[in-house]
Amino acid sequence: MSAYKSNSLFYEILVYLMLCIIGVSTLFPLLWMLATSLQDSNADISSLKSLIPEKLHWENYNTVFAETNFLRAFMNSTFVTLSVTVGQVFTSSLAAYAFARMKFFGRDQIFLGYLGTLMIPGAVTMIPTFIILRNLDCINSYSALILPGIFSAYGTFMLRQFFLALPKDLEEAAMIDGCNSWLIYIHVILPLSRNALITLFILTFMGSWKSFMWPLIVTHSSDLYTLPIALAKFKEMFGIQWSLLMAGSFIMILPMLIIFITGQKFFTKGITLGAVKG
Amino acid sequence: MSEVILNDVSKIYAGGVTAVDKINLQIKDKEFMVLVGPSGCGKSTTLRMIAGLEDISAGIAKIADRVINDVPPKNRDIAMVFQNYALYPHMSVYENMAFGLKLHKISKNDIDRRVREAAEILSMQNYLDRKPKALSGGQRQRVALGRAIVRKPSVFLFDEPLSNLDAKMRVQMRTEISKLHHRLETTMIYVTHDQTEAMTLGDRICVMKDGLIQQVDSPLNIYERPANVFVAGFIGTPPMNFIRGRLCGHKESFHFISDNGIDIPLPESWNVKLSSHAEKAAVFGIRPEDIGSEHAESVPDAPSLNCQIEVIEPMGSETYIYFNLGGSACIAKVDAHRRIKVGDSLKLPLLMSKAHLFDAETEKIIL
Amino acid sequence: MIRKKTIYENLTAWLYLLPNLSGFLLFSMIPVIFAVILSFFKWDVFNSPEFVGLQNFRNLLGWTYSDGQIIFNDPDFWKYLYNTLFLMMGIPLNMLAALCIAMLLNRKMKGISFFRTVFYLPSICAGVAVYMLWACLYNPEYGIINTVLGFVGIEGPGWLTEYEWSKPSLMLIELWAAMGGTNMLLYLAGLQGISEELYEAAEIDGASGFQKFWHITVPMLAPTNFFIFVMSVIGGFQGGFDAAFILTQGGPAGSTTTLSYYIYNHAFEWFNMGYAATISLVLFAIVMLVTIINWCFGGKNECV
Amino acid sequence: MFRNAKMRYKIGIILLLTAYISLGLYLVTSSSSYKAFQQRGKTDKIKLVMVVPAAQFSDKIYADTIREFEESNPDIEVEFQTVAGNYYQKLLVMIAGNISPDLMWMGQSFSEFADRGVFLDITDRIKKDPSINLDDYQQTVLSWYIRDAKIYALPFGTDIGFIVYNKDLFRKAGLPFPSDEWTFEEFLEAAKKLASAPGDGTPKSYGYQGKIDLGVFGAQIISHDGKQTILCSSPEMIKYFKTNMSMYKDWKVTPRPQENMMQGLDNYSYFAQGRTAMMQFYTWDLPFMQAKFGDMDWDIVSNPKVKQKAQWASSQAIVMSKYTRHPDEAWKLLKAFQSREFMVAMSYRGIPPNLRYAEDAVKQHTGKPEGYKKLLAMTSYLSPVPRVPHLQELMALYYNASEQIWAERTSPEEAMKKLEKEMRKRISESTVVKTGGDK
Repeated sequence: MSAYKSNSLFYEILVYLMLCIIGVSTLFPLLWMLATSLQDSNADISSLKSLIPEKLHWENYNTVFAETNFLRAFMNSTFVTLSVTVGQVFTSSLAAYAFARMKFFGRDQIFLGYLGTLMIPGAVTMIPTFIILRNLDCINSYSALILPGIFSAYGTFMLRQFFLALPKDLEEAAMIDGCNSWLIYIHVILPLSRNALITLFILTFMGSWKSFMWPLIVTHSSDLYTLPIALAKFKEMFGIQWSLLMAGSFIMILPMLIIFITGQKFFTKGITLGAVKG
Repeated sequence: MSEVILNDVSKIYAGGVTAVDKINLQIKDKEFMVLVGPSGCGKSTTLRMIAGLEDISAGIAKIADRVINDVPPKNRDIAMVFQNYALYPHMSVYENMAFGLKLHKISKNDIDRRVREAAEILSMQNYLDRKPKALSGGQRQRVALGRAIVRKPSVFLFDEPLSNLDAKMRVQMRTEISKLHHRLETTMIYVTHDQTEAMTLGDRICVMKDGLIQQVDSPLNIYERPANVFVAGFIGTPPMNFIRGRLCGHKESFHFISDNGIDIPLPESWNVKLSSHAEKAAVFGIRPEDIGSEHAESVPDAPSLNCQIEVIEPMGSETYIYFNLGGSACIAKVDAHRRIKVGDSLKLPLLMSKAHLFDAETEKIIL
Repeated sequence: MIRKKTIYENLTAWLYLLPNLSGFLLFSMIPVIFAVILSFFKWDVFNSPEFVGLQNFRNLLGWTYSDGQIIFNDPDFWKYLYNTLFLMMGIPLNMLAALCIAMLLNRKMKGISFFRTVFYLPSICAGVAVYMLWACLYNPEYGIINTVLGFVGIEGPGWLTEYEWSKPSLMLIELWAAMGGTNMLLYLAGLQGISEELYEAAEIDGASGFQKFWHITVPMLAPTNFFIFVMSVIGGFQGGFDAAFILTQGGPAGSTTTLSYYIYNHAFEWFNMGYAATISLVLFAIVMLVTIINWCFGGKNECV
Repeated sequence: MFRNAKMRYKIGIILLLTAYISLGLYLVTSSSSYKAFQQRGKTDKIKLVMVVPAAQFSDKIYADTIREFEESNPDIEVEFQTVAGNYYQKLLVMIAGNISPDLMWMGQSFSEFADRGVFLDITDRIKKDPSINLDDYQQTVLSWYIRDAKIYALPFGTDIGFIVYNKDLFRKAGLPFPSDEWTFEEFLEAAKKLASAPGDGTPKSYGYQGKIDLGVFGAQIISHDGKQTILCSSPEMIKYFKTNMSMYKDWKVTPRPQENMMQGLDNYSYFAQGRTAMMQFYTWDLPFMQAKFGDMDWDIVSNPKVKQKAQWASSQAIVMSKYTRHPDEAWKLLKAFQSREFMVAMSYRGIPPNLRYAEDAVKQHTGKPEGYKKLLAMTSYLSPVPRVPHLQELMALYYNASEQIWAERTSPEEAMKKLEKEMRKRISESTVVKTGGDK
């Protein structure tokens, strides 16, 4: 017994040690960003010797706020990203539910179509998508930023895979209890695939928040700029001033960090625990 | 009135596999019907068709005189207890039980009353706020039962509800389900592969095999008058002993001569029924308790078997002895106090009034 | 005869599908069909496309045989395909690393939420900061890696500047970034869904740690695995490998240039939109083949 | 108890939803496209769209010019868009999507677009316009915009490559400052003296960073005379490669080309730290250099002469789209970018191609670099990027081949021979070579 215990303690320490070593390497970019963003704007950053700034230049952040229409871009990004994320999680989960749990004519063919579109690089579909949006009279508007992001084959595919792993008995129990397919979706599928939904939420949020090329192509007016576009402009202006650039990048990643931290806190271990006996 | 009637009901899967083949079954109101059979016999499929979880490929199913083939499960006025419990893991015990009622738009007070009532029946009052993962297996099974009870359905469906419990809990829950049936007085359909459960619970038992109904009758009738070799062998532990052979003689006196030459004279009272089977291959069946029991010994001129004991299993109240009868393994249930040991040769009388004879070709009962 | 219920079931299913499918057809399917059609055309974007039949495919995939040597019509394509496939060899390792990290992070222990976040940071910070870090690590003169190698008497190579080392160096960056990234998150979500009871039951049956992993974790994660694999293959083929372009600009001598870069060049630098579509279609065919093989052999049992 | 929690949950959701919807409403109603939508038909102004890449300082100069133009032309409204990153891609999608801007900025990719007939022929307009005198322009630069005797654009700035040197390091090494007449031998001598070997833990420093331009060797990849003769396997090209290879292999005065890109993240810092005494920079770097080099003592000098004097060169222009619906108004606006004010204002990052304005620019120049006026002299020996159809594709082939050479995976002779073959093949395969204008 004691041998087992010391063994597991040793194991525990080993795990911590491993996590710490990898953790230091993954933490480094963030620290470097933060440190650089507080440097003097003409400081040399090409060697790591100057990692710790002599004086904290918080005014770099003021410059970012002053030189970009930061608040506007931030709100645009928030609005667009939230719309895309919520919309995508919603439509994807509905479609994934149909793909994972329903029998219908042409299901596998359509699903293969979903997979297929993922396999064509965006470079060649960008122009047709743009033309479609132009014909819908959407260019340079929020709909151009939001609409194409909502309908995602990626999200559908991902959620379908997770839904497939849910125990079928629960749905049958719900059917007997008086649920139609919609109520099953609401009361059984969604709560039980919480982790998957959170994951998709996090991934979509990151993707949409960072997205650069598409917003660049479809927006012209500065009051539609999302953060990456505003910061790219900022970068053109102050490209060689690393501290400013990093201050901008740091502000940019902060919301993603917050979303990730809160999102993964909602991860629930063994969400289907006690549902069925295997 | 909630009679369940199946008329020529079949289930054919997309691949062409027939799971259930044109079965006819009438389950009376307030009856406890047990569907029993080995796995893959179509019993669960039948239940799921009644529940509406599987489509009925052909035939008609009725609950309370209403054709339910195309009625969605929620409108069939049924409740079902699943083998795996299938509790909603994100809901508390209370919510699990209340969920179905809420969906049926029952008032909050009513829900509360019914849930507490059910909890009391199942003595789960103290666990209402718990989530399923904080319950033991037996408690989860109770919640699954409770979820069905609160609904007050006209038909209860049980899909092997006790198979995931340990032996002791299984016996306990069995009696509780039995009590529940008496208390609720509702039609119940119960699927199991365990013949003991079937015998102890059912008003009637429906024995199935390969998608076909073998026999429907009360437990005792099934035990005493099995319709064929399969039913005879499936019901009862230890199972009935079968000896293969042929029927010899004619009119006045018939003998059963086994393949390895054992000669069993058959009672005269059987003669009428045997006359049409003379000289045909047949299977002789007799239950272990009818070999060498006190009862058998008291009958004069009873035919007997000579055997050499291979294994002895004392069960306390009686003792099982295993022996080989020219290739076929046989079991006899004898008095526990009999002094015997392995290797002993015994002469065991047969209680012919309880013996059966089956047609070897059709496997149907002759007598 | 189609039964009423079947029709009803079909209708419901389509109703669920509709919100996504409508947008999907409009914004994904039509552009893809457009791209497929385009691969049979020569199109310089500004002037109307000119139908060339299979010419693009011949130019891309064809070869001639002369002087005992095979001469490809488009040697660059094969070179970049090779580069792409080479870099994709890291995928199984990346997946395994992500799974290991996910299993380490799928525990009850102090600071687990902190570790999850820290491991995910490379995905969040992706960009200059990350590449700066690696440029410093890999620096042949004063980089940490070569300094450490120097202590044990090995003269480290120019990791990113030597033809033979550039690809493995990039694969290492990719591994580092991927082990705690999206795949880890997906595995974590999948792992959290596995009921603890399964492990308990297996433990009672006397299963060892590896047996539990092999007989419970692996099959239970099969759908997740399929997803991650397919997406990794797609990502691998389409990967811009940003790292490559910031750190090595596709070099040295084109050793880290991938197909996606080639497609981008044809589409947006050289205005050969039709040819770009053709390359995409060939890529599509390869990825589809891999996916279908995986679908058929990898996990037939309901997981895909 | 749990009902309370549920209640709170519901209220939270409602609050979030309200916040989200009001945010959306605010953003949508305040966005300019929405306003434009509301005002549709209200204004009868002619609207011109102009797109340029975003760049430090220049955005403001464009905007000022446009504002003045709008003031003097009250019937025209200009929608001015600056694109940060992927400029050509955005432009391409806009044109393909049938919303081509009326005016656009064009740099090196001019030929690519012009060859596909994207631009409007402005020859007649120039001829009719008394305010434009083509003789004022630097003829080499002007010639880049002529296809089949038709002019498609007028440049407003010439980009030139030159060497920047660190005066302090020259002083320390006891070397005289380089002059524009210097030869390659002088250059090499200086570079060798300025390079230092690594030793005391500091990274080694170099005499020069960059390549010696192929123009000074008299080499050309493709002839500039419009005949598209492929010259890449000429002895001059081979010499160009061999000399540059010797620079890092034998003389060790420059870093290896692959190591170059490792510092590529921030060239300015690299030079400012004194880790190289001389470095190749371009006119567009000037504003950054002024900001980044601070108090450093530096100046510019032309490339050393090998066979001849030459400087790498390109140019920038504002071009009219063939698809513009208001060509007359667009022409008016285009002329605003040929004005003295604009060109001189832009001269901080490129010499005005209009030589009269260039002289003004030189006169007005103050501060660093002191040798700014040398740039004007350099315009007389430019070594331009060849302006040929499929330029980018051919150049990509060339870069691939030269990469192989720098990585020493093949000899210059072999690589260039192969390249010549490939270029020929590529040119002959390109059946759709359109030269401008009308289809």
